[in-house]
Parts: sequence; structure tokens; C-alpha cells
Amino acid sequence: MSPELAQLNHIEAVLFASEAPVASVVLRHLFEPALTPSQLSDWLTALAARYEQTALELVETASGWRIQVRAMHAPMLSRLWPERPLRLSQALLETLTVIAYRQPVTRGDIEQIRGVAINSQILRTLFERQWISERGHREVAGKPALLVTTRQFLDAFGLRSLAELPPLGDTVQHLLPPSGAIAETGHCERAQQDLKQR
Amino acid sequence: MSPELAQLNHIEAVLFASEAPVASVVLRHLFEPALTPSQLSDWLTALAARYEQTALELVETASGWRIQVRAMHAPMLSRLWPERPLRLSQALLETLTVIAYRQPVTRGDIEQIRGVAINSQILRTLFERQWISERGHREVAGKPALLVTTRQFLDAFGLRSLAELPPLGDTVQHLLPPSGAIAETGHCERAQQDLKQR
Amino acid sequence: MGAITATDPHHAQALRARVESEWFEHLPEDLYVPPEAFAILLERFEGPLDFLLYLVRKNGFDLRHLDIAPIASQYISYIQVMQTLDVELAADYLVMAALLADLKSRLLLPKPSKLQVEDDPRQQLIERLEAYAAIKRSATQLGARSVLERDVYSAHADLPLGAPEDWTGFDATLLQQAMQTLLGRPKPVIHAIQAESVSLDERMDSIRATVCQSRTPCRFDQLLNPLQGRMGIVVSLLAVLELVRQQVLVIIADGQPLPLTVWGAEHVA
Repeated sequence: MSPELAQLNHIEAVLFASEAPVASVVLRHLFEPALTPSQLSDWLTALAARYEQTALELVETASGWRIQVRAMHAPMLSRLWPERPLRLSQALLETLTVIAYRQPVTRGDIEQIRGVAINSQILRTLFERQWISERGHREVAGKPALLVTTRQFLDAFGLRSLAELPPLGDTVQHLLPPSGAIAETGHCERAQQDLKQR
Repeated sequence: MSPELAQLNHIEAVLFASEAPVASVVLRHLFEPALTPSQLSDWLTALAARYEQTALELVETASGWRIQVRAMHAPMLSRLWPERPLRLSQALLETLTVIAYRQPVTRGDIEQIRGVAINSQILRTLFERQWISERGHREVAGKPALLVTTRQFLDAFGLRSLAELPPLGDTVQHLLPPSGAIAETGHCERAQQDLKQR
Repeated sequence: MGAITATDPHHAQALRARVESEWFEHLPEDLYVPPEAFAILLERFEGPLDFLLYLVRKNGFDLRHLDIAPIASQYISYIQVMQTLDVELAADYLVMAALLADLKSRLLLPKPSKLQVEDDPRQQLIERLEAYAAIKRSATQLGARSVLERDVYSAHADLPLGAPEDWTGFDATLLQQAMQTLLGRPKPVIHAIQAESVSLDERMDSIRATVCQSRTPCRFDQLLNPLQGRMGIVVSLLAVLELVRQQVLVIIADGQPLPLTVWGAEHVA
């Protein structure tokens, strides 16, 4: 085996063996001397090429690099393990979105924006998944906790940073029928699936 | 993507998404109609070929098929993650240290310096790792074996020779009975300790 | 496209997409949705804002130009009908109905000449609707991403079971530290225990006296001096054997595995 191949396999072994995404800095320091960022980038490009035409893909999230099973296999996998796929209700997604875009927010802020009392189960689920955490309190009566999203949230949604969230956009536009009809339709189909699965 | 490739990727996706080895019968019934054992065997051969020259391998365990990181990467991985460190117990380190600095020593010498009876498991471990070996016997009653450290010991601790052992310093040094003295006093004191421990 | 079906309000929104310039041509004639259907639909709304937003979109209204009054009226009428039908409504819906009723009554009043934007209740409601609509759309986008454990799974591979561990790469200063710890420890205090010697003669004398004075056979353990420990047992046995040899004692045995029992020879004779 060539030294190049051995080095590539080293990186691959680390990515597969890790339970969490592996930071670039860790990958660079697998070697002596450490790889430069551009060298690492070359290796990762070579590695990504290895997964072309396979069930896998190499992605970068907030915590680092992760090899994952492509989304196209999800339907088949959820048939195989029906209990496994995560279900994200519209209420949970909206709550999470308010926290992600408006952070730090209090529970009251979320209720004000969504116009509806928050279901405690939703916040509990978000905390359990470690997608949100508390960071300090607002200095008002009752000192409500301020909620923020976490790196685990970014990892779970395949985001490298909050900056990758699409902008909220021109607010006036939102009162028009959605122009992003495709996204809406996708959501719609998922809702129908949810309905069927009940 | 050809239907063949899609089918192969299906199997790969299941193997990677599964938390445990996947039984052949499960893999065969991913498809409609189910694969015959010989068809599955062909697919798995094709999949195994995908991992040639990579860090991965496809293996069959008692409970089914599993993709794993090749054993050759184990040393590198165990160095990488400090949460699964190979820890040396204090008792083992002290025993090893006495042998390293005072070699050749008998078991009785070690017990005399450490002040406690030696746990046989510790010496067994040190022998198993080939960090110590026997070299001759002391010419006293019972002919106790003399223990020395090995080249593997030097390698494990990154030393080129025993001369590179970190110096103990004067204050510590003088606390140690001179190497030769141990032989004379060691045994009777140990006998007394043995008596006490009963 | 009559009364909408109860399956999916979002779908209905898409079908009734209108642009600002067109809505006059298609003045909504189907403002009415059967309340029974609406009771089912309501489950699919995230709250009164979502419902209100649905009404706005369903009617193809552009709130920038249109008075909010018709939407408010629709909302209130639905809520009222549902109340008469005993459909249980979350408090949030009733609060919104009250707010809209208040808004409507204020809109009937003549407009003050200098109305601050922040004082305009209509403007406030529109802003809330806009903010909610933005969040709703972003939530949809967020939900459309590939989510770990829902759409994608981390491809994990373990090492082979029982893989050999690597026992190298240790720091030699570990050894130095171990030695310092070892020698820095208080020296074990070694007590020299003077083992008292057990005399065979003493044992023989003691056993002879005990056995000869006893009117019954003596078990071996009755002959021991517990203070003499294990060595005492050994020497006592030697003493017994010697006394048997001297025919002072006899061993009482009937072939059963009993504790060693002796008696004075004269008792037996």
C-alpha cells in the first residue's frame, strides 16, 4: 500500500470510528508533521471521491467532518427500523426555528411569536436532544431563562454555522402565498405521510 | 445509477445504519422478491471488493454481517481518543518502576521497596506485555528469579536505553536502599511482613 | 374549487396562490368552510396566528393594501360557530378572537389625524402575522434539510471486536513520578513479632497432667494452649505421639472419623 493510500485510510478510519463529527484540527494532527488546511482539504476531496456512487457521503457540520448514509436511503431504512427515524412535528420545528433565528429568546418570546402556548414536551424534547440550551436569564421579573441553539443542533441539521441558515427574508413577502412552492410541497407530503402513519 | 449499483448501495446503507451486525436473512429480505442465499453472497462479495484498499472490511460475525475498521488502525485510534486511554495502574507502574531502576531484582526486592506484597496479576501482565523478563536467579535459598526490563519496555516508553530513564534526583535516590543491600535484608524483612499479614 | 377539503390547509394555500394584482378578479366566493370540516382542520393549525394566516392566504388578500376587517370578521364568525357546536377551542384562539373584535370596533372609529405606527393595532397585528409567516416558512426550510437520525444516519464502523490494544507511547516521566510517589510514601512500620517457641517438654507435661486428671477421654483440642497458635498444635501433636509411644496415653478410636481423642493408659487398662 502506498504511503498516500495509507494516509487516506488513516483519515477514513478516524471518521468511521468516531461517534461524533471529527474536527479538521484533529484530522490535521493525525500526522507528524501536521497537515496544512489545504493538504487536509485535498485528502478530504480524495476521500469524498471514494464515496461517489456509494450509499455514503462525506459532509462538514459545525463540529467537523462526518460520513453519513445518504438521505435517499432513509425511506428504506425507516421501513426496516420503523421505530428509528426521528419525527419532527411542525410545532417542534417552529419552536426550534424561533430559537435558532431569534436567539437568545425566552419561552414567552416563542409563545408571542407563534401566538400559541408552548407545549412543555416540545422544549423537553429539544433539551433532551441537546439541540437547545439555556444561557443566562433575561433581567425582567421572573428572570426567565434565555434559550439558544447548540452545536449539536447545527450538527443534526448539517449546518456548519448559524450563518448558513437561510435568511428570514423580506417579511412582507411572507404574507404572499409562498413562492418557494417546492419546499412547501415537500413539507406537505411529509405532513400527509405523518397523517398516514398515525 | 444502475439498478445493480442501487441494490448494492441499499445493502451498504443498511450495514452502515445498523447499530449491530445484520443477519443474512434481513439483508435478503430487503428486496422484493427476496434474494436467494447465493445472490446475497454475490452482492456481499461485490461489497467487500469496495473496501479493498480502504480502512474498512466486511466481516461475518455470529450474529450477521458487519462493516468494521481494520484492526491495523487500532493503535492510531486508541492514541487519538483520550476517553479510552490505556491506563497503567499505580501498582503496576510502581512495580515496573522498581524493576526498571533497580534491575535485576527479585520479587522479594520489589515487595520490600513497595512495602506491600505483590499482586501476581501485575507481574503476569508485565510478562504478557513483554515489558519484563527473567534473567537468572539470585544465589540464595529458594533461588528467586531476577527480573529485568526488556527492549519492548524501552519502546513502550520511548526510551533508547536504560540510561535515558528520567533521573530520580538526589533526595529520592538516597531513600532507596543500594541495590546490593536489598538482597541481604530483603528476605527476612519480607518474612516478617508475611507474618504480619496473616 | 369549492369548499376546501379537510385534508390539508397548506395544500389549499398553494392552490389559491394569488398575486397582488389579481385578487380583485377573483374575489373569493368560497369564504365559507363548513364548521364541521373546520373543526378537523383546526387540529392541523399551530394556533390562531396560523389560522389567521391561512384565512389571509386562502382569500388571496394582500394585507398591505387590504383592510384587515374582513379577515377579522371571518375569524370571529368561525370561532363563534365552533363555540355553538361545542368544539373545544384552546384559549389562544379565544384571545385572538377578542383581539380581533377589539380591532374591528376601533377600525369603525374615525382615524386620528396623527396615528403613530406603533399605536396602530392593525399594523401590530400585521407585523405579528408577518413575523410568524417568516418563522413558519423558515421552519419548513429547516425541516426540509437532511436531519441526522431522520434522513441521514451517521456511518459508524467499530474496530474488530477484541482488537489488540496498543501498549506503547507512554511517557517515561510516568516512571519517575511512580518512583517519587513510592518513595515519598511514609515508610511502612515494620513490627518484629517475636515468635514464642513452643517447648515439646512443656507440651508433654501439660498433656500428661490433663489426661491423667481427667475421668473421661480428652479430645485433642482440649489439650491445646490456644495462645501457642499453629506451632502449638504441631508440637502438641508431637507430644501426644511421644506420650503414646511411652505408653502413657492411648488413642481412643473405633474406626469412625472422629476428632483425635486420647485417654490415660491406666484408665484403659
